[in-house]
Amino acid sequence: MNELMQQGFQLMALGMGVVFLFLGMLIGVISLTSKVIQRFETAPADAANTSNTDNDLIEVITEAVQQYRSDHPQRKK
Amino acid sequence: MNELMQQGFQLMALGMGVVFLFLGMLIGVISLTSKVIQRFETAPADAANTSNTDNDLIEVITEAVQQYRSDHPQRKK
Amino acid sequence: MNELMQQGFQLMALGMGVVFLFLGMLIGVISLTSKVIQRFETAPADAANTSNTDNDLIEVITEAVQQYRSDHPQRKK
Amino acid sequence: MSETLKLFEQLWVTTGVANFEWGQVLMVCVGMLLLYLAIVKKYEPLLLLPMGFGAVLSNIPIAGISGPDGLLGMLYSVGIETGVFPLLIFMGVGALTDFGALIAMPRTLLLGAAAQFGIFTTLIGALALNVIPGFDFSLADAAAIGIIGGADGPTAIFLASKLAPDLLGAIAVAAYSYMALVPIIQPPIMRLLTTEKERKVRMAQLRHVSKAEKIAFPLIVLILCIIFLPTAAPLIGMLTFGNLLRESGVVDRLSNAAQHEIINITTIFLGLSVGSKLEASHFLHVETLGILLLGMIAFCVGTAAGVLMGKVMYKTSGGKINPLIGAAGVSAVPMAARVANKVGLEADHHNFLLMHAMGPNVAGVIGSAVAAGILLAIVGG
Amino acid sequence: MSETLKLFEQLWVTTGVANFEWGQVLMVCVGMLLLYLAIVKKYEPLLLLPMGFGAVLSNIPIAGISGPDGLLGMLYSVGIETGVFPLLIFMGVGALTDFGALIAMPRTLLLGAAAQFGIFTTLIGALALNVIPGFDFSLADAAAIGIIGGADGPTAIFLASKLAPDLLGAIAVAAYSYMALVPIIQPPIMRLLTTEKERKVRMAQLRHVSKAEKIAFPLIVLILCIIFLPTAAPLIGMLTFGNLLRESGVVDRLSNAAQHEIINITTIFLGLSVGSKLEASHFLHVETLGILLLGMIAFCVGTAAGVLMGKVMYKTSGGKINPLIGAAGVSAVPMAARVANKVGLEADHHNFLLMHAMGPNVAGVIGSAVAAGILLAIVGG
Amino acid sequence: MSETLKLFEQLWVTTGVANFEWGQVLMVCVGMLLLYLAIVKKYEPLLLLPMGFGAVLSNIPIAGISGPDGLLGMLYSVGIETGVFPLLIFMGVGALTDFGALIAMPRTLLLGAAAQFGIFTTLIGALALNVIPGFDFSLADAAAIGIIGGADGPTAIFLASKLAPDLLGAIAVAAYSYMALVPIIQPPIMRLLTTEKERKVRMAQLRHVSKAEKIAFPLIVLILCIIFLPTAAPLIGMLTFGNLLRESGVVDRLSNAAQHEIINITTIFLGLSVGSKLEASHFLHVETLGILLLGMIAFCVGTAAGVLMGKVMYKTSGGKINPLIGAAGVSAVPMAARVANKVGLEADHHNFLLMHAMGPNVAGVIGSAVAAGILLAIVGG
Ligand code: NA
Ligand code: NA
Ligand code: NA
Repeated sequence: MNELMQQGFQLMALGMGVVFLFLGMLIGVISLTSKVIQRFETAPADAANTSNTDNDLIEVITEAVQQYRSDHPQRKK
Repeated sequence: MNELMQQGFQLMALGMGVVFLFLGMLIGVISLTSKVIQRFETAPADAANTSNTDNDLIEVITEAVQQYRSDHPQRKK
Repeated sequence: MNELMQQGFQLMALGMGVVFLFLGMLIGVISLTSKVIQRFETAPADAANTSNTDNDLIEVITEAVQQYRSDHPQRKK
Repeated sequence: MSETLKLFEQLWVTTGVANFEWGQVLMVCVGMLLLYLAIVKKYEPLLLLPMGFGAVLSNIPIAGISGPDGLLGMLYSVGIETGVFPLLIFMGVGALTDFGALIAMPRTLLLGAAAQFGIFTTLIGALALNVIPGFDFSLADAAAIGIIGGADGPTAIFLASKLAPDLLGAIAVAAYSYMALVPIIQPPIMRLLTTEKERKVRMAQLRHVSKAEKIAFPLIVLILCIIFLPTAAPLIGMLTFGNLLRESGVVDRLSNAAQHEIINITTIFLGLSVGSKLEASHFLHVETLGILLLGMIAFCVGTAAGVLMGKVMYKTSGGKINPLIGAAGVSAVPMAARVANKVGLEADHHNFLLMHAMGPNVAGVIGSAVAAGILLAIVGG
Repeated sequence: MSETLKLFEQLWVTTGVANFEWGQVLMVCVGMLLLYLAIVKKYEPLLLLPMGFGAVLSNIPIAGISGPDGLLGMLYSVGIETGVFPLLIFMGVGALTDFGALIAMPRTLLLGAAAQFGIFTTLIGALALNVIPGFDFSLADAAAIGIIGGADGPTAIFLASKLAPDLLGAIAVAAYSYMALVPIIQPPIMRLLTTEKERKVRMAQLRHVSKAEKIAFPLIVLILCIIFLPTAAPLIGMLTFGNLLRESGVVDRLSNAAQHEIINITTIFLGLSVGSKLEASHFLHVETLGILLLGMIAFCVGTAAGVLMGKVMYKTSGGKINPLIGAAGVSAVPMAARVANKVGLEADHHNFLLMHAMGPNVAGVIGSAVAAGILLAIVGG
Repeated sequence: MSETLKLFEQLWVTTGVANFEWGQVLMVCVGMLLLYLAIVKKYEPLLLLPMGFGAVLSNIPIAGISGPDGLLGMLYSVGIETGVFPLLIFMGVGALTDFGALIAMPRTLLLGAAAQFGIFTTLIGALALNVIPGFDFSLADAAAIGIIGGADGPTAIFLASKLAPDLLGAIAVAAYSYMALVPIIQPPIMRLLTTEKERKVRMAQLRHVSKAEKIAFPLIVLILCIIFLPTAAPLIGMLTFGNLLRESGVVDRLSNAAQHEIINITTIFLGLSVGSKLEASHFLHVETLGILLLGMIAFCVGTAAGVLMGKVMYKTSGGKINPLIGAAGVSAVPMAARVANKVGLEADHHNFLLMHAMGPNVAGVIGSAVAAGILLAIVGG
């Protein structure tokens, strides 16, 4: 095994080590942050509400159009 | 008061002078132009009409959806 | 007629020649390709269908709004 | 207080009134005229408005907006000298153009070819003008002037930036002005060269063109261009690239970007930077008048050539082709096609030629890009 | 294995911890503070968020993101050094602004003029600071600092990039921060300088402004600028160009591009590249504290001057003009106009001044561009 | 007439047929193949279509489109050599990505880490290929080839442009082709390495992730990157910047610009300019075949490593984690996550793994950016 290959294997060991270290550390910090944030938060479901309204509206319009179509069968091709 | 400060005060006098002169002149020219244009114009309210139509349409659709909703109370969450 | 003019006329002959040759060749190749493609194709009208659906939907909504308007004449200005 | 007086003097020497040269005043007026044509007359406003404004900005004394450190000067060197702006516009044109009418009736390519006669006639005309003292057009200049007859803005700007950058302002103004004037220039020529009977010819409805044919089209054009005229490849390449984005149906995000964001942004910058060539020192020459005159001739000859070729095809097709659609071969998309339709409707109120005229109309775009390629190959060497 | 140790060492010397200087840590915190102000406090987030992020990125050791080969460094040299980014933003501002309120009541231009007093007072203030050891502002520096009082981001960045590039980071941070603080800075000054009776003045409804007047407006402003103050032409030129795109009504594609794509993309890049000037080595000087202090003074003086001019107009108009709208003359569009409206509503719950305050508000934009032109003419020579 | 003959000759020597080299013909065919894969097979069309077209354009003789004065050559030097295009794409990816699934289940970061094993295996493989005559990869070349295993286009292009610009064309083609082939490459490996029982594991529904957590996430990633791996800061910085634009909720204008205008425009230009590296003289080497082979290995090893790590987590979690989601750790967002979902559905028709696979999937993006940072730190020094 020549020197270049040796450098390659060292790079591999080092690289996978750092990737695991970095992402591993990220696991810890994210989990910690999430816990801290969840403790401070009170109303976590506000964002979901607005999109519900949108979906509602789309639902309503879709249904309105479908109903309209079934009421006016002569328009269908 | 050193020379730099003196330059500063001169710059201030000159600057505010030019700003007032320039914007003052603008007052005159704009007023004049407006008078000239108003004399030549006959129907000044055309632009407002088109947007009315748009608003109408939005109004109609909004109302249609609201009515649909009140007709179909079981769809509400 | 000086030399520059002569060059101009040669350029004209050459240019129009190449334009006609190039676009003429294009006629041949396009016609040929169209024939080949048409032989291989079975359902050539699929693209038209999807846009039909869209048009349908627009038609339906337009009509719905118009009907709504005629049902609610007091909303008109 | 003499200090303050000195300051006032310093300010006075930086005012416009103290520095105006008559040429600049004149060019500001020319810019205002272009704005008037764009806004009030609605002549090609997408180009003439930024171009007119650019003309005004670049003739402001002291500000140096069209100089090497000014916004317009920098836009010009980044976008026009390099050819980038016209090529991006061409990509957008490709993405916006439906070549279906041309694919359905490929014969109309001959009309798009014939109309390029305007280009070469004008080239000869420019050389002929050299007999008048004050005119001294080189072959490259004449070729760049001739391309006005291509009735295609980006092609004209691209070629002029390569062959005759000093004339670019006048050439662009001429090209866009006459494109805007197509509805006025073309009809008399079309009526003069056709009979009532010819103008009344109704054409058969175009056949349906499949998606596969539309995808194959840009590739075919590109391959022919590669094989026979690689000097036209930048223009034809970007045109067909844009068209493939459109027709492939798999990259709608990119096709939309080419049709909207890229072409709109580039149009603003292109207009402004072309306007920067309407500086007094570049524009106020007798050559400019010659170019404006030659541009008019170019459009007339191109229209006539297209119509005459239309008459030939009317004969050879046994009266199935209306010669009016030949006039659309000059390009000026979609104005020229609309003019053909309008003149057709005058002769017969139920004769709709618009779709049939779109074929030669887009053929004219390809035709003038091919002509530009030849001129680059021979003159630009 | 000693090889692996060497590799580890090679990696260690490329980590952040091994290379941080304290200044960089501090500046990363400053960047985070700007992000906090932008996201949580919603202070001018469109600028402070990219700027704060740019500050963080440019203080990362080794990465060299604000260096000559880094993304932010390249954006800075392409967009800020050349003035291109602020000019494009100005075009967008022009395309987004309706000058109708100003055209209906041109007198309010005087309010926009008076508020520029903040600029020149601050200039004097900066020069006065030179008596303190550690401060050594040149006239150009002082002029660039003064422009903070113009309360207009692109104008401040444009002028600072020409007159005092080293101070640009601090000037931009001060300008945008105080613009965000306008609702806190202005009301006390406005209440202090006006009487209850003055604040209760209701103003007559604005007259209708026709399309032709709106089209004429940018051209008039441009022509006056050309004649009297060509050094302001780049700024005024792009502002009026954008406004003409908007009002002409014939180039909606381009107007939309200026209002959306161009201004949004440029705002991201401008913010990031201004942030690159928040590098520790450029920012952590005692001058920065001076600039932040002077910026605050600039806003206060500008507001006071606007209100005082408002009081003069209240008198001369026989009580028809509410002096509160004078505060909107500092620009900070549309925040300052909203503040005038709000303070007016406090005094009388049915007194809506918003539309009337928009006049001086947009006049302030023109006013500070004019002031920038003068400073460039005299100091930038 | 001999003059005309000379002209014809002049034209002939500028035709494509007279100038084609066989390599160019071959590369035009390669470009056409990429277009075929993009349009007909719908393989990553957003990249392969512009890239294929770019390959065709840059192999046109005479036209010089990929030369220093050609459009593609200029785009390459402005956008790829500088790293600007991949960084802007990364900003757009950040603005388009919802990291919620990863925040809800941070453990899955380990899957994204494991899958980077493909990168380093391929690096070794590239060095091993040097025993074959004709191959002579340096460590930098091998690192650039290895990054194909990151399964992330912009990262690969960014790293290759820094470490091995000559190989960029082949690396980009390999990366995007194999990303498109993920649905074919991955399933057999996944089935081979897992048991039926493991594939049937249903995972608990993900918890709700709050807005504050989503805002904190990009900042945390950035800070860790600054402290430990600043060489990854350009990539990670732009990714987290885009994500912060998205999640902050205060700059929707800018977030939209990053998600649409900027990423679409950049994608067109990136594809075209990467295509310009598919010039015959750069591409037609035996190295290219090696790179294509190694890229395939990279994807297989990465997938296997991810699945094996998934099996470890299946064990340690007491059977709560389905090892299939490990395959999504290679990135190739969102294709790899969809493949995990699909293979899961084969085993149990009610087992929807898509959301759970999104966690490792986006973790893979961060993982390969980190790997790129290490390679830059050690090899790029
Ligand atoms: Na043409
Ligand atoms: Na102001
Ligand atoms: Na990856």
